[in-house]
Order: sequence, then C-alpha cells, then structure tokens
Amino acid sequence: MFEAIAFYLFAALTIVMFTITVMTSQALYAITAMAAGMIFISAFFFILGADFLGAIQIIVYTGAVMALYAFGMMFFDTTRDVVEKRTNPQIVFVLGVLAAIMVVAIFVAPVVSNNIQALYPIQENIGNSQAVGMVLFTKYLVPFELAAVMLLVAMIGGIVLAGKKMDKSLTLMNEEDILSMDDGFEPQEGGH
Amino acid sequence: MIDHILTLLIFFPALAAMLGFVVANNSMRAYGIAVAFIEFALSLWLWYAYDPMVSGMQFMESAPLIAAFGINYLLGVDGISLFIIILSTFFTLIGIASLTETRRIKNLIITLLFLEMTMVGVFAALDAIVFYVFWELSLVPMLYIIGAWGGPLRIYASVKFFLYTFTGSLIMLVGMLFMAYFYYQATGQWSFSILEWYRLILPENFQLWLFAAFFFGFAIKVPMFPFHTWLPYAHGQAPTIGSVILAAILLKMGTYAFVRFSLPLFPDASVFFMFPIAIIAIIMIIYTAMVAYAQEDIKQVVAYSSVSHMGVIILGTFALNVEGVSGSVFLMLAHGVVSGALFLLVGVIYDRRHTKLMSEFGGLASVMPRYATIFGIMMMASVGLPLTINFVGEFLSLLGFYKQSHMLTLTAGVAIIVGAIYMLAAYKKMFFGTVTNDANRHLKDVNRTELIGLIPLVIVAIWLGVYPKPVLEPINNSVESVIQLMHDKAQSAEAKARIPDLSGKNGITTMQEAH
Amino acid sequence: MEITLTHYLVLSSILFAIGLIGVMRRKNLLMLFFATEILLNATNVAFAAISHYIGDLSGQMFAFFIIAVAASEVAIGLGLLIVWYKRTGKIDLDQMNSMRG
Amino acid sequence: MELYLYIALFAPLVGSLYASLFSRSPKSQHVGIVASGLLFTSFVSSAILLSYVMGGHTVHTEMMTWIAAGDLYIPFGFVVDQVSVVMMMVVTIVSTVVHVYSIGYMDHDKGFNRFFAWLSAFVFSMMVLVMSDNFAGLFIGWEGVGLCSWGLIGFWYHKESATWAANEAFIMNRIADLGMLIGIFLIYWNTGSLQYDVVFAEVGNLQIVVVTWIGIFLFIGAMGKSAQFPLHTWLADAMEGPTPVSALIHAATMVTAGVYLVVRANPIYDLIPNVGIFIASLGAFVALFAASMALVNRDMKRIIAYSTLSQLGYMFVAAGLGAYWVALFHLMAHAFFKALLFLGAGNVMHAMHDELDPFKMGGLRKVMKGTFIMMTLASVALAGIYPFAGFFSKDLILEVGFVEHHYVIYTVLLVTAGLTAFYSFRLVALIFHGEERYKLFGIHPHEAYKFMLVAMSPLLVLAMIAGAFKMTYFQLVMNLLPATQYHIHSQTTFWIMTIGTQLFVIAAILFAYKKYANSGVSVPDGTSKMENSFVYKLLWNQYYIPKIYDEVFSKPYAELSRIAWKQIDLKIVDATVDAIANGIYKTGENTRHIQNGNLSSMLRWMVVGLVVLMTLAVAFSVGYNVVGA
Amino acid sequence: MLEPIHVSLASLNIATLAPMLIAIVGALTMLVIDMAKGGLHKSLYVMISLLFLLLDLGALVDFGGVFLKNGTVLGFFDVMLMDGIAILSQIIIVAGSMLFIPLALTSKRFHEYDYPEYFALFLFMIAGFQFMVATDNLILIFVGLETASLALYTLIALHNRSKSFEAAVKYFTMGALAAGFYAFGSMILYAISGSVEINQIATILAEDHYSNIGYVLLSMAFMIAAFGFKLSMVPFHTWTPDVYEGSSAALAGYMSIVPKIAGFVVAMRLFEFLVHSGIVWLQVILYIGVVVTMTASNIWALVQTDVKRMLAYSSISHAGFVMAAILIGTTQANTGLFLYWALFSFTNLGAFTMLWVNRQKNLLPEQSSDHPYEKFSGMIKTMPMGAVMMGLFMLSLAGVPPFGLFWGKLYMIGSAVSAGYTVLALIMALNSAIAGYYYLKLIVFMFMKEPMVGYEKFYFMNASLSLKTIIGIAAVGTIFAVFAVNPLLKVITLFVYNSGY
Repeated sequence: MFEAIAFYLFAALTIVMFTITVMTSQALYAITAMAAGMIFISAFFFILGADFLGAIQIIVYTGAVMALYAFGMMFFDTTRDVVEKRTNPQIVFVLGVLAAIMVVAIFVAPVVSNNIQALYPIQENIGNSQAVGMVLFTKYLVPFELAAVMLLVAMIGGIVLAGKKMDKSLTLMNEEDILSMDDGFEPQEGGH
Repeated sequence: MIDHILTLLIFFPALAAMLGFVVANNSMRAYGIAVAFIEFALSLWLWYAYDPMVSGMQFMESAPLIAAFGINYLLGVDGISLFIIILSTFFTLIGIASLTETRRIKNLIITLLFLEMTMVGVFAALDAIVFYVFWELSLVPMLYIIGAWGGPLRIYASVKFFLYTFTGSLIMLVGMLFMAYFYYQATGQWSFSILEWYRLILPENFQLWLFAAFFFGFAIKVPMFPFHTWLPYAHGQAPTIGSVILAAILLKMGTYAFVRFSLPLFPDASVFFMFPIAIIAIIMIIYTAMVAYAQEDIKQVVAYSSVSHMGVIILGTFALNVEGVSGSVFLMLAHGVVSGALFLLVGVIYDRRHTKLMSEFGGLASVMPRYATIFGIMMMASVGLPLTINFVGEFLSLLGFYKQSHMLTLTAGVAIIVGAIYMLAAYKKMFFGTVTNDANRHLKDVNRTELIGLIPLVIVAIWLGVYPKPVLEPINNSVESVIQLMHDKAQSAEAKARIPDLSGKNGITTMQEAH
Repeated sequence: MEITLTHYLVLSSILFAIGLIGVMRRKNLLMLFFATEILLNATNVAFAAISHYIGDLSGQMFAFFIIAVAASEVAIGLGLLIVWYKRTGKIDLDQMNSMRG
Repeated sequence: MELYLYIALFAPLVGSLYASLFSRSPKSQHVGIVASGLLFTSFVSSAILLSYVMGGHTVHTEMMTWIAAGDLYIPFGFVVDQVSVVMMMVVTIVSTVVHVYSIGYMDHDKGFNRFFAWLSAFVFSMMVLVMSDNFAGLFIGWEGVGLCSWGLIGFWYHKESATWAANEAFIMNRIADLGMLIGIFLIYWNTGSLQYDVVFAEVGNLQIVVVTWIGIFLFIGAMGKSAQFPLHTWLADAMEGPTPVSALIHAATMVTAGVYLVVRANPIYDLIPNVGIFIASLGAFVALFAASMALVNRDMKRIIAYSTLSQLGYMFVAAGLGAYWVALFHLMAHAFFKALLFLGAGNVMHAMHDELDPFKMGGLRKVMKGTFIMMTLASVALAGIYPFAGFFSKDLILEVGFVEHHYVIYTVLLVTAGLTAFYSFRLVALIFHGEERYKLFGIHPHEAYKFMLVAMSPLLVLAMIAGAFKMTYFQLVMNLLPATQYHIHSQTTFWIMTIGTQLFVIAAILFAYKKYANSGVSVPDGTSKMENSFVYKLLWNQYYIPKIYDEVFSKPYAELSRIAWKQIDLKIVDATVDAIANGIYKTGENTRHIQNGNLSSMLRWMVVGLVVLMTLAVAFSVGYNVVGA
Repeated sequence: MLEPIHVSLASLNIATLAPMLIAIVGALTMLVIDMAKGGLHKSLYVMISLLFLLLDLGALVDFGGVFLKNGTVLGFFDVMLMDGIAILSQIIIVAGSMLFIPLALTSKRFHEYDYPEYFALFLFMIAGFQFMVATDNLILIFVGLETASLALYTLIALHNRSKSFEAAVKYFTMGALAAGFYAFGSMILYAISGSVEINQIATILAEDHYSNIGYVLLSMAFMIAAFGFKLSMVPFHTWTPDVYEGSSAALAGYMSIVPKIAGFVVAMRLFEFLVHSGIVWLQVILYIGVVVTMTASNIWALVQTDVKRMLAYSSISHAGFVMAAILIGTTQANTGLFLYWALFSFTNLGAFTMLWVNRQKNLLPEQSSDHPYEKFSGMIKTMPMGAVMMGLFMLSLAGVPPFGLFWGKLYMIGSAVSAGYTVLALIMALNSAIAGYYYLKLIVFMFMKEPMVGYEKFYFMNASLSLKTIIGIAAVGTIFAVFAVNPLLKVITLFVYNSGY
C-alpha cells in the first residue's frame, strides 16, 4: 500500500516536473523543475531497492549535471524568458501523444515469459551497493573502464571546445596570417 | 602467343593508350595509327589462324578471376564474334586514320584506344561478368568522346546515352545474376561462364523473366523501339569518329548479345517472344524509316537509318533458323561497314561546311563528284542493293524470318521500300540539282586522308557483297551449332517446331560437345 | 493495489513521451538538452523497475551506465554550445540554418 | 562455250569499268568506242552462243558460290538456253546500237564518259538478269538494272524533274521488288532451292495455293519492272533521261524483264491458269489504258513510252494466256522497232534542240530524210502492218486471245491495235508532215550524224524482217517453252480476221494522217471543244493517277513522316523518357525542403520515423495476436 | 555475506582487449607527449597514430588467425566477443582510419591538426568503435558507441568554422535523441528477456516462441530508429548532409566509412536473429527502410549543387544499399556487406581526399559552398591527372565495372537474387542507375565543360605528398579491385560464416 501511494505520488510529481521542464518558457523554472524531477526519480530507485542507483542519481544528476546546466544558463544568459518560435505545435503534441499511446498500448500487456532468469540475481542478504560493486567489477569491468575513457573523452572534448584556442580559427585564416601570427598560438605546454 | 592472342588483342590497345600519355601531341595521330594498325593486323592474324570448319569456340583462354563467385576470365571466339572483333579493330584504324579532329587529339586517341579495348573485350568475352565489364566500360570512353568533342547539345546527349544504356544494362545484370544463381542451384557451384550456362535447361516461366531482363539491356543498346531516342541525340551531337564507332560497333553489342545470350539460353522464351519482338522490329524498320525521311539533318537521317537497319538485324536474329541468324550476324558486319562509312561521309561535309542541314546543300554532285560517287555507293549499299554487303544480310534475315511468319516478313520487307525513299530523298537533296548556296561552290572534293578511310570501306562493301563466303561460312557454321543447341534445349512443342533440327547434317556439333 | 512492472513501464513511457515532446518543441538548445536528459531518465526508471521485478542486477548496471553517458554528453554538449554561443551569441536553433537542401 | 558465256557477260562490265575510270575526265571519244566495241564483242559471243544453242545444246555454268547459309545455296550460276539466248541477242543487239548511237547523241554532253559507264553497267546487269540460272541471280540483275535506270534517268542530275523521276522509278520498282523478294522466299522455303531447274522440277509437287502465291508475288515483281498498272507512272516520267537510255532501257530491255520473268517461270504459271488470266486481263487493260493516254499526249517521248507500255500489255496477254513463246517473240520484235523509234525521236530532239512537243515541229521530213524513213517504218512495224515484224508478233497475240476464247481480251487488243496505229502516225504526221511550225521558234533543224543513222540501220532491218524468223525462233524455243501453235482452225476466219485487222489499222493510220498531216493542224491551246471534254482531260491528266498518287501516297507519307518525327518520336517516345528522368529530378527538387537545415524539424523527422515504426509494430502485433500465428 | 569470486586470469582472455587497449594507450601516449613537450608538429602525432593503429591492425590480424583456428573467442565474463565479424569490422575500422589519418598532413594548416588532442580523440574514437563491434552486450555497445560519438562530435567541431559547429551541434543533438531511443529499446528487450546480451536475448526469445511479440516489435522500432540514425536511414538521415558539409572533407570521408561499418555490425548482431525468426514485420520494415533510404537519398543527391553534399547523400544511398544485406540475412549477403564496405572505403577515401585536396580556405564571392560543381569544371584541361582520378572514383561509386564498387554491387545484388529478393535486386539495380546521374554530373563538369576563371588555382590547393599518395593508393585499390575481390571474398566468407551469420 505504501508502495502504491509512493509510486503514484512520485509518478505524478515527476510527470508534472518534467512537463514543466518542457513546457515552460522560463529557463529558470525549467531547470528547477528538472532538478526536482531528477530527485523524484531517485525516489523510485529507492523504492525499487536500487539504493546505489538512487545515490548516483542524486549525486551525478542533481549534483553534477544540474550544476553544469546552471553554469551554462548563466553563461548563455538565458535566465530571462526564453523566446522560442513555435512551429506547428500541434504536430509536436500529436507525435508525442501518439508515441506514448503506442508504447503504452504494448506495455499494458504483461510480459509473459517462462525463461526469464536473473543472471545476476539480487541477493536479499547483502546491500545493494555491494552487489552492484561485485557485478560492476567482474562482469561489467570492461564497460566500466570504457566509461572512464568516455568520461576522459568528454573531459578533453569539453575543455578543448571551451578553451581559448577556439577563438581563432586556423581553418579560416590565410596561410600568411597564420605565419605572421606570433608563435604564442602554438599549442602551449600543458595549458589545460 | 597464339594461345593468348585474345588477351593480347584486348589489352594491347589499352596498354598502348597508357603509353600514349607520353607521346607528344603532334605525333599522337601517327602513334594512334600505328597502334591501331598493329591491332588490326593482330585481328587479321586471328582470322588467319581461325579454323572456319570448327563451329565452337576457339582460342579459348581461361583464368580464375573471382573464383569464389564463379567469375572467370574466360575468352574465346567463334564465327559469330570473330568478324565483329575484326570490324572493331578495322574501324578503330579507319577512324583514327581519317581523323580530322584537331582539338585535344591526344586525349581523343587515347580514349579511342581504350574504347577499342572494351569493344574487343565485349566480343571476346565468354564469361557473363567479363562481358558485362567491357560492355559497361565501353560507355565511358564514348561518353567522353560525345561529351567533349560533340556539338552544342553534347552534354545532354552524352548523359542521356550513358544513363539510358546504363539503366538497361543494370537490369540485365540482375538477369545475369539470376542465371548464375540458377546454375548454382543446379550444380552447387557459381558460374558466370556462358558456355556453362548453355548447358542449363530452364523452366519456361523463368526463361521468360530472364529473357525480359536481358532484353532490357540489349534492346536499349541496339537500340530497339521505343528505347531508341538516345541514339539520334548521340549521333547528332557526337563528333564524326564517335558516330562512326557508335554506329559501326557499339550498336552491334546489343544484337550480338541477343545471339550470344538470349537465343541459346532461352530457346523457349525466344520462341515465345518471337512475334512481339518481330513486331517491334517492324516498327523500328518502318517507323524509324519514316522518321528518317522527315529529318532535316543528314546525320540524323543516317542515325535513324541505323535504327531501321537494326530492326532487320533483330528480325533476322529472331528468325531462329540458320539462314536468318547467319544473315543477321552478317548484317551486323554489313551495317557496321555501311553506316560507319556513311557517318564518315557526313563528317567529310561537316568538316567543310560545319553544318549538316541538307537544305544548306544541293548540287554537290557537280562540285564534289568523287564524294558524290562514294556517297552514292554507300547509299546504295545501305539501301540493300544486291552485290553490296548489306543485301546479303538483309536477304538472309528476311528470308529466315519468312519461315516463321509470312505476313510479318511482308511488312518488314517494306524496309527495302522505305529505306530507298529516305535515302534517295536525302541524296537528291544533297547532291542533285544545281548549286544554289554560294558557300558550296568551291568545296574541295574528298582529300587523301579521307580517302584512306573511305576507300577500304567501299572495297569491303562490294567485296563482301560479291563474295561473302569467307565471312559467311564461319558465321554459318557457328550459327548452326547455336541453332542446334537451341533445338536440343527447347522444351515446348512450339519451340521444337520453330527451331529447326540440324542434327541430320554433317559436321554439326552442339556447343556442349564442342567443349 | 499492487504496483506491477506495467505501472513502471507506463510511467516510463509517459516520461519518455514528455521528453520527446520537449525535444521536438524546444528551440533553445540548452533547454532542448534538458529534454534529452528526461528521455534517459525515463529509461532509467524502467530499467530499475525491471531489475527489481525480475531480481536481476543488469538493469541497474544499464541505468548506471546511462547516467554516466548522460553526464558525458552534458560535458560535450555544453562545450559545443559554448563555442557556438561565442561565435553567434545565440543558442536558438532557428539560427542554425546555414546548411540546407 | 563457257568462255563465250563469260565474254558475253563480262564484256559490258569491263566497258563500264573502263568508262568509269574516266568518269571525271572531260569527254573522251575512246571511251565510247571502247565501250561500244566491248558491247559488240558481247554481241558476237551471244551470236556464237545462239548458234551453239540452235544446235540443241545449252550452256550451264557455275562461276562461284555467292551466298551459302543453312540450307540455302546460291551460286553465281549462268545458263544459256533457248530463252536466255534470245534475250541475250536482243539485249546485245539493241545495246550495241544504242552505244554507237550514243557516241553521237551524247557528243556535246559533259558527262559523256559517265554516261557510258552507266550504260554499259546497265547492259551488264541486264545480262546477269537474263543469264542467271537462279532467282537470286535474276534478282541481282533485276536490282542492278533498277540502279542503272536510276542513274541514267537522273543522268542530268541538275534537273529537278530528272532526279525526281529517277527516284520515282527506283522506289516504284522497289515496291514491286518486295513482291519479287517474297516470291523468292516462298520458292526457297517450299522447294529448298532457288535454282531454276530444281524449282521447276519441284514446283509440280507443291500445293496449288502455294504455287498461286508464288506466281502472284513474282508477277508483282514483274509489274514493277514492266510498269504495269498501277505501278506504271514511273515509265512515262523516266523519259527525263537521255533518249538512248529510253531506247535501251525503257523500251527494249529492262521494261521487258517482267515479261522475261513470266516466260522464264512458265512451269509455275502453267500450273496456275487463274493467275494467268489475271495477268492477261491486266495486260489487255494496260494495253488499252496506255494507248488511250498516248492519244492526246503532246510529248513525243511520252507518247512512245505509252506505246511501250501498251505493247508490254500485249506481251503480258500472251504470257498470261500461256503463249510464252509468243510473248517472247513480241518482246523481241518490239525491242527492235521501239528502240528504233526512240532513237529516231532522239534525232528529232537533237534537231529540235530538245523540243519535245510535236505540235511545235512539222515538216521535218525535208531536213531529216533518214530519220523520217526510219521512224515511219518503225511506226509501221509498231502498227503491225504486213510484212513488218509487228505484224507477225502482234497479230499472233490477237490470235492467241481468239483461240483461247478470250474474246473480250481479243476485242480490247484489237481496239488497241487501232489506237496504236492512230497515235503512232499522229506523231509521225505531226513531226514530219504538215507545215514547219518550228520556224516560229527560230530553230534550224539538222539531220543527225551519219554514223548514228548507220548505227540505227540494223534495228531498221530487224524491225522489217524479224517476222521472217518466226518459225526458226519457234523451233528454237519450243525446247523450253510450251510449244503450242496458235492456229485458228477455220481458214476463213483466219483470213477475215487478218485482213480485217489490217484494214482497221490502215484506216486508223489514214485517219491520223488526214487529221494531222495537212498544213492546217490546230495547235491545242486549251480552247477547243475537244480539249475541254471530260475524256480529253482525263486522258491528258493520265487519268489523274499521278495526282492521286501524289495526294494519296507521297504527301501523306511525307506528312506522316513529319508527324512520326515531331509528334511521336520527339513528343511521345523521347518525351516519355525525359519525363521519367525529369520526374525523378523534380521529385528531388520538390522534396529537398525536407532537409531544411532546421535542427528542430530534423528531430521531428526522427520522431516521425519512430512513431511510424511503432504504429506499424502495434498494428502488426495486434494482427499477430488476432491471427495467432 | 557475499561470496568472493575467484577469477582466473586465463579465463578473462585479456587478449581480447588488446586491440582496443592499443588504441587507448596510443591516445594516452599522445596526451602524455603533449604534456611533456608542447608545440610539436602534427606530423609526429600522425605518425604515432599510424604506428599504434598498425599495432592495432597487427593484433587484429593475429586475432584473425586465432579465430580461424579456434573460432570465436570470448573474454571478460563473455562481455568481449571476438568473432569473425568483430574482427573483420575492426580491421576495416582500423585500416580505414589508417588511410584517413594521413590526410591531416595537408599543405595548408587547419585548426584541428594543431591540437594533439585531436589525434588522441581520434584514437579514443577508434577504440570506442572497436568496443562497439567486439561485444554483444548492449551496455558495452552503448558505452562504446557513446565514446566514439562524443569524440567524433568534438572532432567535427574542432574544424572551427561556424558550419562545423553547426554540424557538430546538430549531430550531437540528434545523437542524444538516438541514444535515448537506444536506451529505451534496450530496456524493452531487457524487460522481456532479463538479459542485455544479444545472444541470450535471442535464445530466450526463441524459447518463448516470441510470445511477447509486441514488446519485441516495439523494441525493434526503437532500435531501428537508433541505428537508423547511426546508419543514416531515411528519415533519420537528416544530419548526414549537413554534418558532412560542415566537417572537413577528410573527416566527412571518414564518417562515411568507419562509424557506419560499426553500426552495420551491431545492426547485424541485433536484427539478424529476428530476420531469421520469421517475423515478417522486421522484414517489411527493413525492406521499406532499405528501399526508401536508397531511393530518396539518391533523388536528393540529384539536386545537390555541392559535391560534398552530393557525396553525403550518395553515402546514405550506399548505406541503404548495404542495409539490404541485413534484410537478406544470408551468409552471402553479410559477406557482401563487408566486401562492399571494404571496396567502398577505398573509393570513398579517394573521392573525399580529392575534395580535401582542392579545399580552399576562403570562398570566392560567388561561391556558395566549399565544393560546388562549378569548381571542377574543365578540370581535365588544367589538372588532367586530378580529373582522371576523380572521374575514376565517380565511376566506381556509380558501379561502372571493373572499378571497385562494381564488384560489391555485383555481389550484393547477387545475394539478393539468390535469397529470392528479386524485386529488391531490381530496385537496387535501378537505384544504381539513378545514382549514375549525379556521379556523371561531376564527370560532365570535369571533362566536358570549360574551366571557370578563378577556380583553377584551387584544384591542388591543399595537396601534399601524403595526400597524393593516398589518392594513388585509393586509385590503385579502385582500379585493381577485381584482383582483390576473390581473396577478400574467401576470407570474409570464412569469417562471416564461422561467426554464424
């Protein structure tokens, strides 16, 4: 019963929050609702016993991602009302609703399967984080390491793109201009 | 060397063309003539070494190319292809020798030599894919020749030429793949060898579809009505050399392919489609002859006349008996010689006046008597006068088809009337009457360069009209084996009846036995 | 009233649809990125739920990696937006139409 | 004997090639002499062959293979037998005469050498035609004479009318040649050969319907060459050529090839008397038809041409009724006097500076005595007055008609005989008698060269005495042709008929003289009552047939051609192809805005794609569950 | 309490990671070098990249030998899957990268090559692709895909023109949406099978007799959308022309080859078992998708005025053509896919390199894009070799024999025919014909028109020895492809067949 109440409550809350996120024209509202929605989602994770995931959700999403977005908002000066030219809003909603209906139409039928076996069963006696750790560092070691690489890529990419060097474009400059430039433009040592 | 003479024949011009990049511009023509001459001599040697009594493939060469997919580098000639190869080398030689083009001659000659490679390749190939490779590749040099040296509409014409034929041959390619697949199903091995395919006996409904697929490729190339409209543009815009090669050789690829592929592979379908195709052929003959009559441009007249004559060739091919098919193969050569010569002749006058409109001329017979004489001879050959090369082919083609249908042959025979009408009318407009246009008053008669090209053609046109035996005999022998193969393979009673059985005759070997 | 997997799946799809609407509707790139986050979050909910209902950890793993991916995307996405913004002073996608046809 | 055969055959070819070597040089007398000499050689060889054949032998030789494909075997084979040798004689005699004559006639022509090249080539083709031992060889000659005829009619190519006539002749002949070709095909597929001997041996075993078709198609070929109705118009127009050409080709030799064909193919026609009747009827019709047009014509050469046509009709009557030897006999006799007539006309033309209207002549007998005598005698022969050649051959045809009980044909031919006499002597009278109307035009006529007259004299002799050889000839050809003697059984009837005919003809001649030989000939100027009569106009306009052909065939053909090109080829066939290409291109143009570069719409397209996929997924899974597969 | 897990090192098969690790180590090496001493010339990084890629390739070839001897190798708890198609595709990926990376050695300076990070990211991207193809775990596929994509977005943007930013942003945004699709699709698969490994999913679904058909189809809808984006199927293709236009020609060429082959392999793993399961829906959808992709992109390519955009659409069309292999699903077809792509990479390499060679930095006043057709007009007169080369590549792309792509087309159409997809084979053939037009258009401009004043100096603007060498390699590969086809076919068939595809 508690579970049901919690589910419906948080479901309603996330839906509302995310709806605000996509519908509002106030960037500030959007990001706030977004952050709230993220936190509410972590509530589902806790309800479902995925404690580790819930924690990650709050830390990564609400902490890191939202912080980045907030930074971005300030950088782009979008704290005011966002003016967006709406083109064919009906199509957007029709498509969205259609998508939802289609998916739901399939999902209302319960999954029937006799062959689903938990390959990495959740054991009741141990904590979720430990279990996750076990799987993560055995079976999912390679994806995990690759995720690290991915984050490195993201980091490098983010830094490179946002770096000062991008302000000038060798791609567009004439050869003469490049040569006449002082060598200070050459990649500076360890400058990231 | 004789073992690899076909490879030599195919790749010698290409190799020479590559080397030609080094040759200086002003010496290029001499180089081209030399190469073409050597090639022609080689092809004559091929003829010399060819045994006319053997009906099967000779000088066969085989090397694996894509063995995993059954594609082999398989070459060989029989009486059907031998002479078309010689015609190709002959016309390349004549074309280069009588070349009057001066713009970027180096590129032109290199292109021509590449074109020669593809032409010889098409006729020597016995593997469908090798055949297809050369078949398609021949479009490229021609595209360049038309597009770079042609008239004002050259780009439209060349692109139309390329895309039209390209489309058709892609459908044909699907057909070829189907054939190979059938072979695979039957034997568990992939093969694109035509000779291997000959051994397949296909169910009739498959034959019909495959026939149709091949038909598209061939018909557009021939070109058969209603796929012919690229031809007038191509001819109209092409430089003389382009038209000559196009008419003399490239069009023959289509008709040759009918004999090489459609007939022996699909005997039942050939019989089934005989009448529809004959009707198309008749439309080609009469309708295009009428269109030719209405032309104002002498080159277009010759172009449409080509289509008209190709109709007779098609008709002969689908006579499905030795007389008709031999005749049509012979007519391929004949038409090559005659239409090639006519295009050369048109080129002569175009070089002088830079116009091809017949209304610009008149009374040329008195200004350029030699030119008028040669033109007259070639015109009469085109009209199909006995003792000229065309007659033998036309006579045999029509004779052959008469066996199949009286009424249709009677209708097709109108060719000899309508052909005379447009040709004589054009000749009259060009050569008869008095000189009314002052620009024509002091035209020079054909010069030596042009005669070098024209005289051999006149000689051939008459020689083979009077004494076709050296050519007709090997053709006949090879055609007999094709017909016998068709008869043996035919399943339906109608096909059995329509394709004569030659097994009683001496010296007939079927294609299978020959290999 | 028991909450079954279907409930979660339906919720997930509704959230996903909201995300889709956002993706289609937003012209401001930053806010468009919000919508893509919603898409991934919607999936995460479903993954966690499935994981829970069939008692298998793989779903949670997937969700975990999705979060990682989402975080990386933000970094690159914002980086791109910054250079774009530096160049044009706008982050409205209607301004991005130098290539078409 | 084969040597003589080859000499007879190839001497003209050598002459032609020799002449063509000089075709671009200015006039050189030796060309004419050499060509004539070679022709004479050919004539001598033919004569030797004739004597050989008269000894009861024939020469049959095969020079080489021409076409061999499948079962078809066509050699260059030649046969000199009783029929072909007669033709050879006719051809070589007339052509030798014409060659010699032409040396004088073409004296001032720039194309002298070219003329001999063509003329000898023609003789060669004609020899091939008559000597060939198979239908294909015949066809070679058949087409060859057509070609030479084209070249010679259009010899003065600067004249529009000449070239037009040349093309007309060629094309009309081609129409008939198609029939001939089909006939050959029929023969081949039914007998397996084209050799005369094989075919004629085999033809009896064929179904009669097949033989009928063979006969019809071959006759269609003959109709073109021999200018039978409805393919007759080219012959009159062919008079645009130089007159020796008209004499040789369009009177004596080529136009009779059709008759020769029917005679040669007599084993075929013997089997199909119905076709024979048709041939005879058509012949009779043409005889009358052509004669009627000759009545009013004002062109000297055309009158003679119509007369030729009319006489060809006679020959076909004989051939059609199975009297092949009679046809061939008339062919021979006709060749002599008609060639003579033409050559005489040529002299007149020379004298009159190419004037052709006899109404502008008159009284020429004073200055052209030789020509006058020759033409008069030739006309007498043509009219069939005893004892000239025409009497023997033409009367015989009348008798054949009578004996075979074809009285209608007989009557027609009889009337025609009268008409023939009338128009022949109308011409003679207008040219040579009466007042000298030419003076009005300031012309000073003169007689032709002596040697030309000398050259013509053999023809004159033959025209006069050929009838005497009737029995020799009959003995000769009866080896090959059905040896039916056509005798009217009752002596009385025979005499009545013969004398009656003679009287009738003489009456016609006298009438013509009376009307046109006196000095007061009224030159038709379109005012007289007669000229405005319907019949006159009909005849004057050649029954409007050329006009009808022009309106019904030529113009519509040109128009149809134009439509085929402009409307069908360009606007339908080609446009369809272009439309497909353009359609594809236009589709691209019209849909490229999907790629409008706007990120938002790109994203929407992705969602659209997804939704479509999902919709299909749902639809399918519902269907799947319903069907329960 | 949690049991300790004993893992033996041998069972991990660390070697399966070796190829990717080499690439990652290479990238890290470059970062370290840059850290130690900045301002080094790009040629150093190019060569280092080449060296590591060479090692990578060596490792893969070695693996190929192992595979042929021992069959598929699994590693790391069966996450790594080194089967034939994984090895093949990695070889194509690495070899393709090796051919493209020297394109950085232009004679002009471009912004991205002044970054050592560019090369590091390049290698990371390759590693990402390698991971993507060398597993059947949806998670690793996802992470690998994202690694590669994120690196690629950055590489595009580093070209540093507003068009390249625009391209990167568009690509990124659509990629994010596609990632959402992928995640959602995987989720549904997970829901019905409880597994995220394609093999197991296949097994479980088969055991269930596809009773959750709706779920399966829905997941496939999402997956097709996701991979449709990656493989640029219509209507998920819209990024392609813009991104190609915005990126440097070298990178555009790269994008037309390498990411696609990775996508194909995953699509093959994912869809193949469903194609064979007899689910008509998938066949229908793929059929429609293939045909629409081929045809529509061809038609749009017709109307392009810029060669690069034309090539972009053409590469969409080629991708559609190759997608047919997945629909057909026979060994022959899958072999054809790899063969086609190997040959395609050579030709496309040549074509894009030619564009790269005549890239000019500043547009002329009347010039609307980097590579309008007019730029090439009359090239035969001013730069004959260049024109011949470009013509060659165009002919090959058009499928004119005997040039490279013809053999690919032949084999693909052949596989369609032998699998009974006759109509598809015809459509493929006809599409090649339509495609002929736009390739021909360039040839027409090069060979048949007069040179435009002002353009001639651009033809070889950017050429350097290494670029010319690459063009030469591409040309040789294109012309003499026929001799390579047989060995290629044999090897590929062996690999593909033994992988069970």
